[in-house]
Amino acid sequence: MAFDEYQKREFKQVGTRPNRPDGVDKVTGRAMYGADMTLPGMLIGRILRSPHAHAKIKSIDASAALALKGVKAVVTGDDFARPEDDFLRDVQENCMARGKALYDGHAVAAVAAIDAATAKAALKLIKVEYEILPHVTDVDAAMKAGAPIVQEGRTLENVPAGMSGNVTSHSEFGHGDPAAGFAKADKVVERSFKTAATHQGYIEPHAAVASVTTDGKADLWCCTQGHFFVRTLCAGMMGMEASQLRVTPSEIGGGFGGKTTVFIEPVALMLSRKAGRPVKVVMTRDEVFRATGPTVSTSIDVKIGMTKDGRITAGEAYLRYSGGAFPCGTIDMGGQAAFAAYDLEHVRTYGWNVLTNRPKEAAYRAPGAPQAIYAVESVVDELCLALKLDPLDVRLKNAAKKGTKSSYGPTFPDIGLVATLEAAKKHPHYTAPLAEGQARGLSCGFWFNFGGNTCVSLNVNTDGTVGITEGNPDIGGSRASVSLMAAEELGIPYEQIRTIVADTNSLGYNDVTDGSRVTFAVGLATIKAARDAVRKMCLRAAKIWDIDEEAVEWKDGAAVPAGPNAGRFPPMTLAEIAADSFATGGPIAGHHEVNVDGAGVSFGVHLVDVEVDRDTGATKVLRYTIFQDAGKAVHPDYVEGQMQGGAVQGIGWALNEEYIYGRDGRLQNAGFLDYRIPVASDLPPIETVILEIPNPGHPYGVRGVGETPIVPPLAAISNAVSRAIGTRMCELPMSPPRILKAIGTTA
Amino acid sequence: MVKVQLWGSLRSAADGRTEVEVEAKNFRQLLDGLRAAHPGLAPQIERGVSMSLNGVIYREAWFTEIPPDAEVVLMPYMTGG
Amino acid sequence: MKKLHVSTTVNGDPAEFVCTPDESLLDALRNRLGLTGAKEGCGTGDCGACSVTVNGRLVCSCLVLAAEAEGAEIATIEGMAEQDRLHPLQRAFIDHAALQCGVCTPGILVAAKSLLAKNPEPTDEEVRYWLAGNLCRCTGYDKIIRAVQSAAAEMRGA
Amino acid sequence: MRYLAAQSVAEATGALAAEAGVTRILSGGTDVLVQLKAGMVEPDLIVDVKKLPGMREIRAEAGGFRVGAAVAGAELGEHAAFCAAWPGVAEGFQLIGSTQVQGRATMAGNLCNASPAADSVPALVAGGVVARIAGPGGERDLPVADIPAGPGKTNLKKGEFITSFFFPARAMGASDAYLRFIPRTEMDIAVSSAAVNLTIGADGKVSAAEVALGAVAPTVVRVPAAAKAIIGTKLDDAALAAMAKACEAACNPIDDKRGTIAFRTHTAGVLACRAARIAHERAGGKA
Repeated sequence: MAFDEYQKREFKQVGTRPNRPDGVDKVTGRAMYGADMTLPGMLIGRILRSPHAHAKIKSIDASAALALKGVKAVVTGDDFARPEDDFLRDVQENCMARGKALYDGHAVAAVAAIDAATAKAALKLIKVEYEILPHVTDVDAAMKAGAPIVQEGRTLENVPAGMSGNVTSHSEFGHGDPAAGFAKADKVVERSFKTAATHQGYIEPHAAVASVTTDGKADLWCCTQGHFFVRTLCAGMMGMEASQLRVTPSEIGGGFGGKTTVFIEPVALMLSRKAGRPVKVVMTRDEVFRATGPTVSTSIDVKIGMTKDGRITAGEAYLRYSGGAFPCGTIDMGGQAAFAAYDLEHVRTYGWNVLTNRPKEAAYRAPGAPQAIYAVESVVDELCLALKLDPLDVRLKNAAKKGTKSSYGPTFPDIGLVATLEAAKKHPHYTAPLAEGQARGLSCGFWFNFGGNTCVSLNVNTDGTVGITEGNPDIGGSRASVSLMAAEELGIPYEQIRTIVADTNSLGYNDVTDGSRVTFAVGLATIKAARDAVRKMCLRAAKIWDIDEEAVEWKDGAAVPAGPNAGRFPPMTLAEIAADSFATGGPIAGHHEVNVDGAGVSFGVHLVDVEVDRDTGATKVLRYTIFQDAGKAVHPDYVEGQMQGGAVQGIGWALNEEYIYGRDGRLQNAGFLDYRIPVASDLPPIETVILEIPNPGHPYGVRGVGETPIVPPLAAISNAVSRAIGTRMCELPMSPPRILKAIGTTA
Repeated sequence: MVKVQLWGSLRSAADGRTEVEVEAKNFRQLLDGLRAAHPGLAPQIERGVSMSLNGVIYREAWFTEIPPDAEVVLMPYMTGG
Repeated sequence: MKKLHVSTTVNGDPAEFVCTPDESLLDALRNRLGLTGAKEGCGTGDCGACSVTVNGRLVCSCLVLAAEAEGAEIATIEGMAEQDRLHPLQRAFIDHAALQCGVCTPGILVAAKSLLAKNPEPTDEEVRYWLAGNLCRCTGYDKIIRAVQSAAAEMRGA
Repeated sequence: MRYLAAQSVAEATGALAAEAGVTRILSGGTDVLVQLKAGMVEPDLIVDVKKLPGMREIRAEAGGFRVGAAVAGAELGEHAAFCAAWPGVAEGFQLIGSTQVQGRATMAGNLCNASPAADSVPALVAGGVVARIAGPGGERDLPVADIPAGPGKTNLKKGEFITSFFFPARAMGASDAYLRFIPRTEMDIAVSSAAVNLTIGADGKVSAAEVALGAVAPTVVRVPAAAKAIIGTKLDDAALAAMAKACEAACNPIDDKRGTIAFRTHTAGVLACRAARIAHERAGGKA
């Protein structure tokens, strides 16, 4: 049994907006984030990074660093055993280079010293002899014959012969015969797009404190989206057994996908093992940009045909993604997501992943989808303009719905796209007047959503309160949602429940907090754990009343006789059952362990008004409205928060955020000054409209909501800007110089 | 027999087809059947595949029963942010 | 590097520490005094997560030398609540769900308090510009602006 | 590294002159601390000049103002009389960084960091503001325009630092304005910028003007030809077009991560015209 069917019900607590349990700690500065942890005798670790985009490491001489007073250990790639597993080896080599530095910022050595100043001084004493190799950072250039090869021998069997050695994988999705579809179109538009790599931009840099002892045990505290995965990766690299490595997640200062892997954690562990003392490693912001996981950079061609009345006859996309210096599978997600919003007879996507001398991509909210959907939604908008059709009507006419064979294969069950489009159409924003120089854009967005491995324990305390232990770091208010669902199921007040995120020894394996899975999957496991506890409490009541277990049911937080034949007993509350638990068989707990499937896809539609200054190319976002299907909004405040936050990240991506590499292959803007994430004054209020089309795969109908909202802003804003200036923009970000160039003001 | 839809780039590993039939009552048997009938699919199955069964995506779940006439679509194993 | 001895006042209480001459006030607060409420998001004054006030003036503590704290009055997030009574801004941030991960929250609260001391009735635009140096990546700022305005109204007695 | 909180000008200049190694002045520290953090500079001596007498004062002098070199942006912004007389200087200064940075940043630091994109400098140059410099040999005055020597370089000698700026008395009908282009609304370094300082005569026409551009050359540049284009006019379209052209001609920018040559050149002209209109309106001019 993998998932529970949705059953319509009246909610008493789910859907309300109580205060989050971690709120006071976070507004008083008490919450402990990655860098806030300190241990007795702790050393400070720092990492030496390659200044070259691509270079052979001929030698590393750390003798002078080791001779410096206060330096306790130096680690290089040679300290790690070479993992046999390709994936693990890539993660390890990304944490610490071996033989070759593959990008500017690639770690080549690390030191642990008594304080930060000594560690910094020691880095300067490490002599690395490099042989600089030709590099390539652009995805299209890397595909050309004769391009420098980033890593040899990484091409999968599915790549057609004759392509550049940098192409690591190929995928094709879709159905029908696009050529036949294009033949039926009144208008066919074909466009090429480029999108820059962007960074998740979490405000908290990566931080880890490791303590390895001589008996082979280790403790690791770090900010991560998935400490069980951290344990798997680190144990693999350190040659440790999982049971001996306990990983405890700190509060996490943002992740958005970027903290779903490891960068410094194995380095901290190895330094601690060699130094025999606890070691803390905290990245600087410069290191975060140069050496963690930005998104793929892309180059995309899209071709779509449409009839005069707005029916799409065929769609085709060629997607070239680069996930940096190591193979990455994000291209598959892009290829599957590109046309997901449309009901198409003929659709095909072709994708290639390409190696470049850039840091290894990590996930970022709906990885791979924003870029592909941006290109598709831009071409749909251009067709609407050319055929003088209303862009919302066209999307409604072609919208995927229940029974549609999706562009990636499966036939959709109940989905909320048509409902979100209709909500957008009747919203006053859609018909609000626009002034001269202003324009409106819109785009659909989509994400698959995941379930995954999940364990939840629920302990009933003798005073009638409940403690919940779950294993997914809370990146957006999930402890509040989990408590709410438990409160709903148990029938006790939300305030009587405390949910914590526990370490790797306290629960079975939990997948990473990713794929918008937590409210869905942890919620489902929580509901099941609560039901498990309820069953046990009913059994205790049955024993006390001396009636059959089946004759007891749970209602409004109390055991009650199931019917008149069961006997006449007053309800026995959770608190009453808990109070007697020692005498009735011992403490009461519920738990549930499952690999959850049945996550429902989520669609959203964004509307945006912009104004472009034709003399400077500056774009001002005037009004923004989000419509999204949440299945069931457990805690609407945090659903809105996900929608608003995702949209604003997308706005940054559309307008200003980009990895800029110089000719020397070095990252030019490794800081918040020149990697420009939106600031408060850049933005209007972000209005949200939550729709609730229940997910049949969850007992409360919940769908993940975290990722979909980053998808539509790219095209919504590009469509608005293109309409405002009368020229189609085909590259992200639409920085002011690019807009002026497109207008023709500057050559 | 279960009809399994493959994604396009698996065509070359499945005798040029994107729909194949295997005898299977559950996801595990389906994977075993695919591997046996089309050894070229083995590398991708090793890397990871998900299965969509009547529109619901399963990332692992060997023992998920596949009813007769079910729509079965093979998908790459999904990872995300 | 020879260390310096610094006598200062933090959240109204006397505080002393030794520091290196090139150490930032942020590092001294976090590592010498154990006040980890101020966060280092960038170390270059671009994110505002380390906001504190020095002699009543809002600053990034990463851009102040610890040695400059000599004789100064420092206020940090740890001093914002009065014993067990949260400041209206702190309550408003919880009530309006104006935080998600919360790592930028201490800096934003310190900055917002400083704004309301200077301008008890700011427009939304004034709040947005005042807080432009406080990056938040989770919320899109919408709920933050609402929370600041709600606290401002409460503090005006409205 | 040593840190010295100097108690007198003589102590500061003496320590700076005596130090054989690398020295840095700490006034607001918003550039110096960033450079320290990045390891771009490893000073042997940092001299904190904030506590020197007069360094944080704004006082009337000879009908104008003398502004201490360590006056922070937020402090200057709170001085109503100064802001009324020199709105362009005040707005340029206050555009630097965030509210937090404004609590610390100083014009002297902004000037001596010697970035061509320094936001406070174009209006100081256009305003003919004079810096007072203390040094081992005593005091000297130098126009702000003569202080930057190139990116990251100034014409100050060893042991010298700025102690104050003198803003001359304002004529009737004089005002100024500063505009910069940045991709966001705050927190960026100017991609291009322009300051215009002008006076409107009794005939309603511009009688005197100075134009200075930022981020379009190795230093902030004065553009006399642009000033000439609007002198004797009421800022009609033709005058502004001629001004924009003169500005573009004075540009010698670079392509970098923040902007292209073409973009900087074009927007410098656009901003100069817009700043001129604002200064004109502030000075009481009517189009």
